[in-house]
Amino acid sequence: MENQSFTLPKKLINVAIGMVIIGLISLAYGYFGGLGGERIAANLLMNNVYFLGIALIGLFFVAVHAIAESGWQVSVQRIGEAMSAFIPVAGVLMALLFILGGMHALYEWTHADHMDAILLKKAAYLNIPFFSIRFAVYFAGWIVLAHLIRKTSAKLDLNGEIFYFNRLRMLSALFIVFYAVTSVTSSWDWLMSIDAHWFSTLYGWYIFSGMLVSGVAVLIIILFILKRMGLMTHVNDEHVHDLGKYLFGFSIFWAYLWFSQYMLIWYANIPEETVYFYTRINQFGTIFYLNLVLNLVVPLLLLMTRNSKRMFLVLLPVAIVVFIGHWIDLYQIVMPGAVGEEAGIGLLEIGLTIGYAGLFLLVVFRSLSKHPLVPKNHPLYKESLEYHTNY
Amino acid sequence: MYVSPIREPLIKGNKDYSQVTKDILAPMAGTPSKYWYMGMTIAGAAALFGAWASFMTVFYGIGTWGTNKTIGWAWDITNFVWWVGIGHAGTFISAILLLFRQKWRTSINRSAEAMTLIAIACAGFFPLIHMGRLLLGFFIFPYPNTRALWVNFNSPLLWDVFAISTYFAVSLVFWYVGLIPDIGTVRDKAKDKIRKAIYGFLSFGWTGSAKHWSRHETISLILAGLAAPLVLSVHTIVSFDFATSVIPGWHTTIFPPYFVSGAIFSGFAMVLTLLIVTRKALHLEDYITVNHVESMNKIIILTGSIVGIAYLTEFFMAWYSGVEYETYAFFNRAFGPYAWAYWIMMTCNVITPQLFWFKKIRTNLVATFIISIFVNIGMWFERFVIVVTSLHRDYLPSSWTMYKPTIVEVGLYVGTLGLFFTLFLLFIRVFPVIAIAEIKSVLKSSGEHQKHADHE
Amino acid sequence: MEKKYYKSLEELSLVIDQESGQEILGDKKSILALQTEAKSGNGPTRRDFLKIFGFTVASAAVASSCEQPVRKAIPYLIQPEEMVPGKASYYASTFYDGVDYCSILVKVRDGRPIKIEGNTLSTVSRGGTSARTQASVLNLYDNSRHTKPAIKGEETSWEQMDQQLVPLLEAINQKGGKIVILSSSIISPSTKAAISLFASHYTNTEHVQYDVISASGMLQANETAFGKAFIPAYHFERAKLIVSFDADFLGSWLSPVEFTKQYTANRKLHEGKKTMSRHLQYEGGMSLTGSNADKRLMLKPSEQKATIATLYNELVQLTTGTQNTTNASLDMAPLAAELLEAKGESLVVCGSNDTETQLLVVAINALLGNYGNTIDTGVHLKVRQGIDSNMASLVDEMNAGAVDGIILYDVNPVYDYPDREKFISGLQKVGLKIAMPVLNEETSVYADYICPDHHYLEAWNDAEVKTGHYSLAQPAIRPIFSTRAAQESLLAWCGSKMDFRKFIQEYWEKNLFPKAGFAGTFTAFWNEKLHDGVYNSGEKELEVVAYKAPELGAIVQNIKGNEAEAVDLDLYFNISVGTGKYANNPWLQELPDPITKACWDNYACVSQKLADQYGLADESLITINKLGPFPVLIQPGQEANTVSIALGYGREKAGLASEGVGVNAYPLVTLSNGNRSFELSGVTIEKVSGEYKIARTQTHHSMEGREIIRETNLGAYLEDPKSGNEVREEILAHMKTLYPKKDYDGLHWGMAIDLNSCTGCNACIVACSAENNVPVVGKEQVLKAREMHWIRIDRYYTGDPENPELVRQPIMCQHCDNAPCENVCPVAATTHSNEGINQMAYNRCIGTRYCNNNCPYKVRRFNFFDYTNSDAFTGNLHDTANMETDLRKLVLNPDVVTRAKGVIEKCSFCIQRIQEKKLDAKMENRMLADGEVQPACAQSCPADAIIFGNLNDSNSKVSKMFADERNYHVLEELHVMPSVGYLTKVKNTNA
Amino acid sequence: MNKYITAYYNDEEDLLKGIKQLKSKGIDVADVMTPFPVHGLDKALGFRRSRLTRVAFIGGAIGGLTGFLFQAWVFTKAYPLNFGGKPFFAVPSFIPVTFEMTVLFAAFSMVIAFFIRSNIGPGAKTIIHDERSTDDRFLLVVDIQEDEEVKQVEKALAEAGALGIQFKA
Repeated sequence: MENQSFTLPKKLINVAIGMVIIGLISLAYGYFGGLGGERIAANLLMNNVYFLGIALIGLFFVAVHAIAESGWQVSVQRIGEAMSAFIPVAGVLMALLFILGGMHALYEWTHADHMDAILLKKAAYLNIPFFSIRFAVYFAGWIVLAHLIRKTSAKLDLNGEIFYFNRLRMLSALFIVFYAVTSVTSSWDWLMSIDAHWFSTLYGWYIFSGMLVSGVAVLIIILFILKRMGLMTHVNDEHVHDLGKYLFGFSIFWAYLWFSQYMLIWYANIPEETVYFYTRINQFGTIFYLNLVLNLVVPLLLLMTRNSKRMFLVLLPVAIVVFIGHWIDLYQIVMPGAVGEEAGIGLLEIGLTIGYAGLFLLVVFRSLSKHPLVPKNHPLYKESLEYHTNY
Repeated sequence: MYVSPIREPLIKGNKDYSQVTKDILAPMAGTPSKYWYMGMTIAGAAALFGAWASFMTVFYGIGTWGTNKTIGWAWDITNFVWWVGIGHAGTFISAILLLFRQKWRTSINRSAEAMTLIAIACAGFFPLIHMGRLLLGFFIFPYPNTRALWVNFNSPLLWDVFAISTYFAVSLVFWYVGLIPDIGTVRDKAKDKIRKAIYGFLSFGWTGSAKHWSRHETISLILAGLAAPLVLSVHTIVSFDFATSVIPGWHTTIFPPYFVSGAIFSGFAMVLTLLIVTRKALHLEDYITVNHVESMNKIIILTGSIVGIAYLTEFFMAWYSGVEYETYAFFNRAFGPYAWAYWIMMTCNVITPQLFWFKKIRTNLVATFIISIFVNIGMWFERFVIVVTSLHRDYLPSSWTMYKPTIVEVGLYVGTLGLFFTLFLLFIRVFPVIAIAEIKSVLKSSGEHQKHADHE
Repeated sequence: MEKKYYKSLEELSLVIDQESGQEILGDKKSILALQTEAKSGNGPTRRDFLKIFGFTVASAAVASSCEQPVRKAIPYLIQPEEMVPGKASYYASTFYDGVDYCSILVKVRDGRPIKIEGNTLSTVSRGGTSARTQASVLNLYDNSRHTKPAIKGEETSWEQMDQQLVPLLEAINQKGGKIVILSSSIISPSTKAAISLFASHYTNTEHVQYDVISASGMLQANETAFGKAFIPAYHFERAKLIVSFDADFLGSWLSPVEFTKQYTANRKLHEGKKTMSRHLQYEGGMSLTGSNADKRLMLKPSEQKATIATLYNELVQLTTGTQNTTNASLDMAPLAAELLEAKGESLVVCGSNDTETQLLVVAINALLGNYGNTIDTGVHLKVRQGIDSNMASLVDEMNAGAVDGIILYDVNPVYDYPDREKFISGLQKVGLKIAMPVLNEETSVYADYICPDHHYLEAWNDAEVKTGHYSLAQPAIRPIFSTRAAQESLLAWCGSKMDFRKFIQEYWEKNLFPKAGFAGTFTAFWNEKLHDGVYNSGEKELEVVAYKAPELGAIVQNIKGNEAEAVDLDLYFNISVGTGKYANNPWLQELPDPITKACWDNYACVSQKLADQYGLADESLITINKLGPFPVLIQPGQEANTVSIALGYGREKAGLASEGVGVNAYPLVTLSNGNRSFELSGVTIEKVSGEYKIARTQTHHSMEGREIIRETNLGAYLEDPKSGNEVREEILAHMKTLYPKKDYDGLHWGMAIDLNSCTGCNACIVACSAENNVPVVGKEQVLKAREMHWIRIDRYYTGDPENPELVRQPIMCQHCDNAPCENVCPVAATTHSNEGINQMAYNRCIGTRYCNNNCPYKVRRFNFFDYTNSDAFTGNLHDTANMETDLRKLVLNPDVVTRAKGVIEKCSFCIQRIQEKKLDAKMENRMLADGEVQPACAQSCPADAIIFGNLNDSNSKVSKMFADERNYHVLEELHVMPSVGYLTKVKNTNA
Repeated sequence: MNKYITAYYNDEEDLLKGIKQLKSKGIDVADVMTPFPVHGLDKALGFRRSRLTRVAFIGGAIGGLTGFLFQAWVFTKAYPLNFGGKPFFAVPSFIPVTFEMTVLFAAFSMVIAFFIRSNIGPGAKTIIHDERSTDDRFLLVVDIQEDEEVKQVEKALAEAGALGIQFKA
C-alpha cells in the first residue's frame, strides 16, 4: 500500500491557521464589541463542547468497533483515532474558560447569593468544588484512555500481534464503560445545569446521540478531504456506504430521542418541564424548527436511497448540513438559558466556530500524519478490504 | 468471502450441505420423544389454568384480581410489558444484527423470531384481558359507526394497538418470508404424501430460483430495515403508556430508550433460556455453539449495563429534580414496602449480568442458563416495580394502598407461560428451528471444516 | 329559594276521590299491592312494575350500548295534574328520628321519594342535612320493614288488630291497670295531643320518654338551676370562644345540623369577614368536633368533672377573689382568663350525662354571662326530654308486675338499654305488649301485637323542635306496606277514627292559627305552611324562672381524686349508624368514620401507649370488662388511658346489611346517680388471641410534607391573607404551557370548597351516593380498597403524634381543564365538555383503568364486579349489602344511569342537575342564576363549605371565592388546571 | 416449448465457474436453483437490482399519509373533542400511528409485490426439477429452442463440470 503515511500539506496548515485567526478576531470583536460576557462564554462553551464531543465520538467509534470485532471500519480507524487527539486541547480551553469567569457567566447555580429552594436542594451536586473534581476526572479518564488506545493501535500495526489486539479490545471496553457514564454526567454538568431548574432523564443520551451524528459527519468530511488529497484509496464505496448508513441511521436515532423527549414533555405539560421547550419554541422558534429540518428531514430524505449513501456528491453535503444542524441544536440548547433573548447568530458565533473548526483540523491532521493511514497489520484489515455489501 | 483467521468458527464439525439439512430437519422427523410429551402435558396444564383464570376474570370481573382504586394496573400490565419485551429479541436479532452484519445470528434467528411471535401473542392477551369490558373491546378500533365517534389518537393505549399489531404482522411476515425456502427443503425431504402436500402448500411453491433468491434477499434487507425502527418503536410506545402520564416514577423522558434496551435484554435472556435447552434436546450443539452463547451474553452485558445506567440516571434525576413527588417515588421504590421487589430487580438486572465480564462465565452454559433465568425474573420485577410501586403511592397519601395478587392473576400469568411453551414445542416439531439456507450460506466462510481447509 | 307547589299525594287522591266518588284503580293501591299483584300474575315481572310507575326505560336504553327492542312505558291512566313524568316534585317535610331533627324537601320522581334535600326556609337546620338524614330515604325501602300488622307472629289486618286490641286495652282500663307508652322524645305537639287523648281515655296511662342519647343530666341540672327540666337553645354563631368538654356538638350532641350551621357561620373568613370563633375541646377520644377544634386537649373522662370544677373555681377566683382548692391535672387558669375576656361571648358546653357536672357548666356559663347571649333559655330545644330515672323506674315497675300494658313507640330498649336482661324480664311480665316499629328490631320480637308504623316519608306529622319553631311532615309516597301511623293507632284505640292529617290540622287550627295573626283562612295558612314545611310562631317560653345560683360547694368537694393509671372507657355515637337504628342502612355502614376512616364496624380506639402496655397492634382483639371481643384501632390523639368504642353496632335483628357488623357495646353503659353514664372508669382490658380486619378507606395518615392542605393561623392570616398559600404565587409564576388556550365562552363550571367550613360530617358523601346511584360494595371490598364513593373526605394528622392536629379535605373529581385522564383513554370515553366538565361516557368505557392510573387525585372509581346487576352476564351479581333487591332499587335516581361491571365512574358535578336547571332556564327564556345549580354535595352541606357556580361569571360566588387570596388548587403545580378550588384552612391558634 | 436441460453442481463455486464458461460459449442459463443465495450469482446471471424497494417506498408513503391525514381529519373535522386541553391538531400524538402505518404498508406492499412478481404464493404449483436443489445441489436449467441444440448444450455443460445432465421435454 502506498499511503503508509503522509506529510501535512502546507496549504492545509495555512487554511487551518487562517480559520483559527478568524476565530480569534471574532472573539476580540465580541469582547470589544460589547456583546457581553455571557454571550462570549456561551459561544466558547458551545464550540468547546461540540468539538470535544466530536473528538470523543472519534474514539468511541474506534472502541465500539474494536469490541464488536467488526471488520470493515478498520479502514477508517485512523481517522477516529486522530479525532480523539483534540480531547486534551478541548480540555485546556475549557478549563481556561471556566477559570476565567465562564462559570459565573454561564451557570446560575454558581451565584451563591441568590439561590432558591430548588437550587439549594441541588447544591450537593451543583457546587463549584465538586464540579471541578468531576471536570478533572472526565478529562483525565478520556485523555489517558485515548492515549493508550492510540498507542496500542500503533503497536498492533507494527506486527499485528494478537496480544495488542486483545489489549485494544480491553481498553476499548474500559473506555466505553467510562464514557457511558461520563458522557451523560458531563452533559448534565456543562449543558443541563445552564437551565438549572430543569431536568430530563433522557438528556444525556440525547446529547450523546447528537454528538454521534456530528462525529460521523465529521469523519465523513475528513475522509473526503483525505481522499481529495489522494489518500485513503483503500476505502471503497462499500465503506463509504456504511458511513452513509451510519449518518442516516444515527440521524433517525437522534430524531427518535428528540421526539421522545419532546413528546413526553409536551404530553404531560407539567410546567417544571415544559419551561424548557416553552422558551425554545417561543423565543427561538426558527432555530427550534430549523434544528429538525437540518437534522432529520435532510438526512432522511437525501440518504434514503442506496446510491446516495455511496456517493460523496450527496453524502458530503448532507454531512456538512448535519454538522451545521447539530451546531444549531447545541445553540438552542445553550443560548436560551445562558444568554436569553439577546442571543443571536452573528459574526461572533460564525467566526468563533470557524476558529474552533480550524483548530480541530489542525490537531486532527497533525495526529493523522504521525501514523500510517493504513493499519495494514490489523488482524481484520484484510477482511475490511474484501468488504462487500449487497445493499 | 474472506474471514479473518482470528474468528472462531460458527458451525462446528465437518459439515457439508446435506449434513446441515439432515441435522436441522432431524427433530421434525419420527415420533416425538417422551420429554416432548412431558413438556406438552405440563405446558398444556398451565394453559388450562390460564383458561380458568380468564373465565373468572371475564365472568366475574376484574374484582377477581388484587387491583384497587389506586392501583389500576398490576400483574396484567407487568406481564404485558414483560412479554412484549421478550418479543423483542427475535426481530432485533434478525433485523438489527443483520444490518450490523453479525453472522452469528444465522443459527438463532429462526427460533428467536418464532419465540418473538409467540411472546407477542402472549403479550397481546393481557391488554385484552385487562379490559373491564372485554366484549366491547372492539371499540378500540377506529371503525365507522352510527355514533360518528372515532377513537382517541392521543392515547398511548391506542398507539399500542397499532404498534403491537403492526409489529406482530410485520414480524410474522418477516419470519415467514425467511421460512419459505426452508419449508421448500422440508417439502422436498418429506417422505409421505400428506406432509409433502402440507409443506408444499406452505412453501408457496419455492424452488430456489436465482431470481427469487435475489428478490428474497432484497426484501429481507428492506424488511430488516423496516423492522429495526419498528422494534424500537414498539417498546418505545409501550414505554409511552407510562411515560406520558403524570405519575411520579412513570413520567420520565428516559423511558423510551431504556425500555427498548431492557426489552432486548430480557429478550436475549429468554432466547438463551430456550436455546440452551433446545440445542441439547435437539442435538444442535454444532450449530448453536458456545460462541453464539458468548455473543449473546455480550449483548446482555451491553443492554444490561444500559438498563443499569438508566436506573441510576432515574434515581439521580429524581433527587436532582427537586420535585418532592419524584424524590419520594424513588425513595419509596428502594426503601418502601415494595423494596424487596426493587432489590430483586437490581440484583437480577444490574449485578448478575456483570458476571459476564468474565470469559469463563460467559462461555459456561450452566452459568449462562442460570443467569438468563435471573434476568428473566429481574425484568419481570422491573415492570412490577414500575407499575405497582409507582402507583401505590402517588400524589395524595390519602389514596395510598397496597397490592397483593390473587390466584386468578397468577393463573393468567402461568397460563401465558403454558401457552408460550405449548406453541414453542409445537414449533420445534413443525418447522426447522434453524434457518437452513442461511447456515449454508455462511458454512463456507464460517464452518469449521472450511476454515481449517483454508489455513492448513 | 324558588318556591314549588308542594302538595301531597294523599291529598291529591282525596280530591280525585271526591270528584269521581269512587276508587280509582292504580291510584288508591299501594306500591306493595301492585308489586305483589305484578309478581303473582302470569308472566309480568319487575319490569312491568317499573313501567306502571313510569320508570322511563330511557335509562336502561342508555345503559346498554347494544340495540334493544323499544319498550313502551305505560302512561298514567289519568295523569295527575302536577305530575310531569321525568320531572321531579319536591315536598317539604320533616325528618325526626327520635334523635336528630332536620327540615327537609323530599325529591319525588314518578311516585318514589329518591332523595332528601335540606329545606332552606328552616330557621333551625337552614338547609343543612346530616348523613343520616340523607340516608333515611333508603330506610323507606328497607327489606326488613314490617309489612303488615301481626298478632303473635301471625299476619293480620288492621280491622282484626283493632278488634282484638281494643277489648284488651279496655279490660286493663276497667281494672285500673297501668298502660305505659314508651317512646323516644316526642317533639310533635299533635302526637303529644294524641297521646293525651289516649291517656284521657285510658286513664292510668303513663308516657315515658326514653332517649338513647340521653341528656338527662342536663335536663336535671337545668331543673335545679332554672326550676324546669329543659334544654336551652344554643347560639354557637354568637360565641367568640367555644369550650367543649366532650360535647360532640357537630356530630351527636343535641342538634348537630343546627349547631354545624351556627358554628361554621363563625368560622368563615371570606366575603370580607375577618373574625372567627376560637374553639377548644377537652376530650378523651377524638370526636368529629374535637377534630375541628383550634386546640384539642386530651382529657380522661374520669377527670372531666374535676377539670370543670377547677375551671369553675378559677373563674370564681378571678371574678370574686374566693379561692378554692383544685385537683385537676390540667392548669385551667389561662382558660379561665381567656373565657372572662370573652365574657358574654363565650360558650361552655359539656357532653356528660352527669347532673353535677352539668350543674357546674351551667354555673360557669352563668358566671360568664352567657345566658341571654349565647344561650337562650327562652327557647327550648325539645329533642331530648327523657329522664333516665323514669326509664329505670319503669323497668323496675315492669319487673314488679305493676305494668299491665305497654306500647312501644320508636324505641328499641332490648337492644340499646344497658341492662337488657332486666328489661326483657320486665317486658315479659307485662300482659299486653304492643310494638309500633317501622323497621325490624330486637324489642318487637317480644311484643305480641305488632302494629307497624309508617316510615316518616309515608306519614303526616308535625314538630316543634324548638319553642315556636314548628314544622310539618307530609307523605311523599303512599304507604308501601300495610302500615298505619302510630298516632292513628293510638287514636283508633281510643275510639277516634280520625286520620292523623286531620288531627294535626285540627290541632293547628285550634292552637297555632289563632296566635299566628294570619290574614286569611286556616286553609290558606295551612297550605302555606305545608308548602314551606316550617312555621315560626315567635313564641317564647314564659314560665322559665331566672337563674338561681345552685349550691356547688358540696359537689366540688366530693369530686374524687382520679386514678391516673385506671383505664377509662368512653362510649360514643358516631355519625353513621348513630344509636344503631340505621344499622341496616348500607349507605351509612359504608360511610367512613371522619376520624378513623373505618366503616362497617365498631372497634376500640386506644392510644399508642395503651397498645404498647397491653401488647396490642391495629386489628388485635380485646375484651372490655369481659365484653367483646372488639378489634383494636390505635388512634392518634386518644388520651393515653382512654378506650373509645362506638355504640350502635352489633344489631341482631335489623336485617342483612347489619348482620355481623360490630359488637353491641350498650351493655357497658352504666347507671350512675340515676343517669346513664357513657363513660366508665377502671375497666379491665384483656387481649384475646386472633386478629380482625378493620376496613378503612384511608390507610396512610400523613401528608408527607406535601402542600395538599394548606394551613395557617388567624394571626398570620390577618397579617397576610396569602399566608399558608405563599407557594401558589410561585407556582403560578412558573405556569408555562405548550398548549393553545381553550376557550370556554359560555359556562365554565367550578367549585370552591372552604376548608375552614368543612367539618367532615359526611353528609355530602351520602347525598352523592343517593343522587348518583353509587353502589355499596361491602366490607370485604372496602378492605381491598375498592369503595366507590365519588366524593371522599381525606384527613391527615399533623404535628405531635401523641396529640396531633387533624386536617381534612373533601376530594371529588377536580374536573381539570388539562385533565391527564382524558388524554389516555383509548376509546374517548372521557372528554372535556365546553362547560369545563370532565365527562364520562359509561357506554363507551371499556375499562382499561388507564384514566384511573393517570389521575393524580385518584378520584376515579372502577366497577370491579357487577355491583348493580347491569352486566351482560347473569349470575355474577356482587351485592354483599343487599342493595339490589326490587324494593331497595326504588331509591335509584332515574336521571343517573347505573354502571355496569368493568366501567369507570366518577363525580360528574351532578351533570343531571346542571342539565335540568339549564333546561328550566331555557324554557323560561332566561339566564341561569348564580347558585341555581347545586350539586348534591353542595346542597346537603350543613356547613355551606361547598360553593358551585359559573367561573365565567365574575360576580358568581364561586368566582369570588376563586379570587380570594386563600384559594388554591390541589397539586396545581402539575398544571392540570382543576376546576375545584380550596380555601386554606385557618386555625384560630395563638401560635 | 418447455424443453430444457438440467444439470447440477455440488459446489457453488463450481456453479459460478460453470456459468461463466457457458456464458462465454454463448449459452444462456435460463434459471439456477440453489439451496441458498449464492454470492455473486446475480452478477454472473446479469440480474438487475430489484425494484421492490420502490414498492416499499410508495407503500410506506401511502400508509404514512393515510395514517396522518386520517387522524388529523378525525381530530379537527370529523369529531373534534377536547382531550385534556390538548390542541385538536395534536401532531406529536399523531406520530406513533403514522409511523406504524408507514411500516405496515411498506412491509406488506413489498412482500405482496414480491409474491406476485415471483409468481409464488400459498399453494402455488411450481416444477421441482430436483428435490436436492433445496438441499445440496446447485441446479442449472438451460432452455432448448430447437432439438439440435441439445447435444451441443449437453457437451458444453459437461465441459463446464456439470453433473447429472438431463434433457426434459
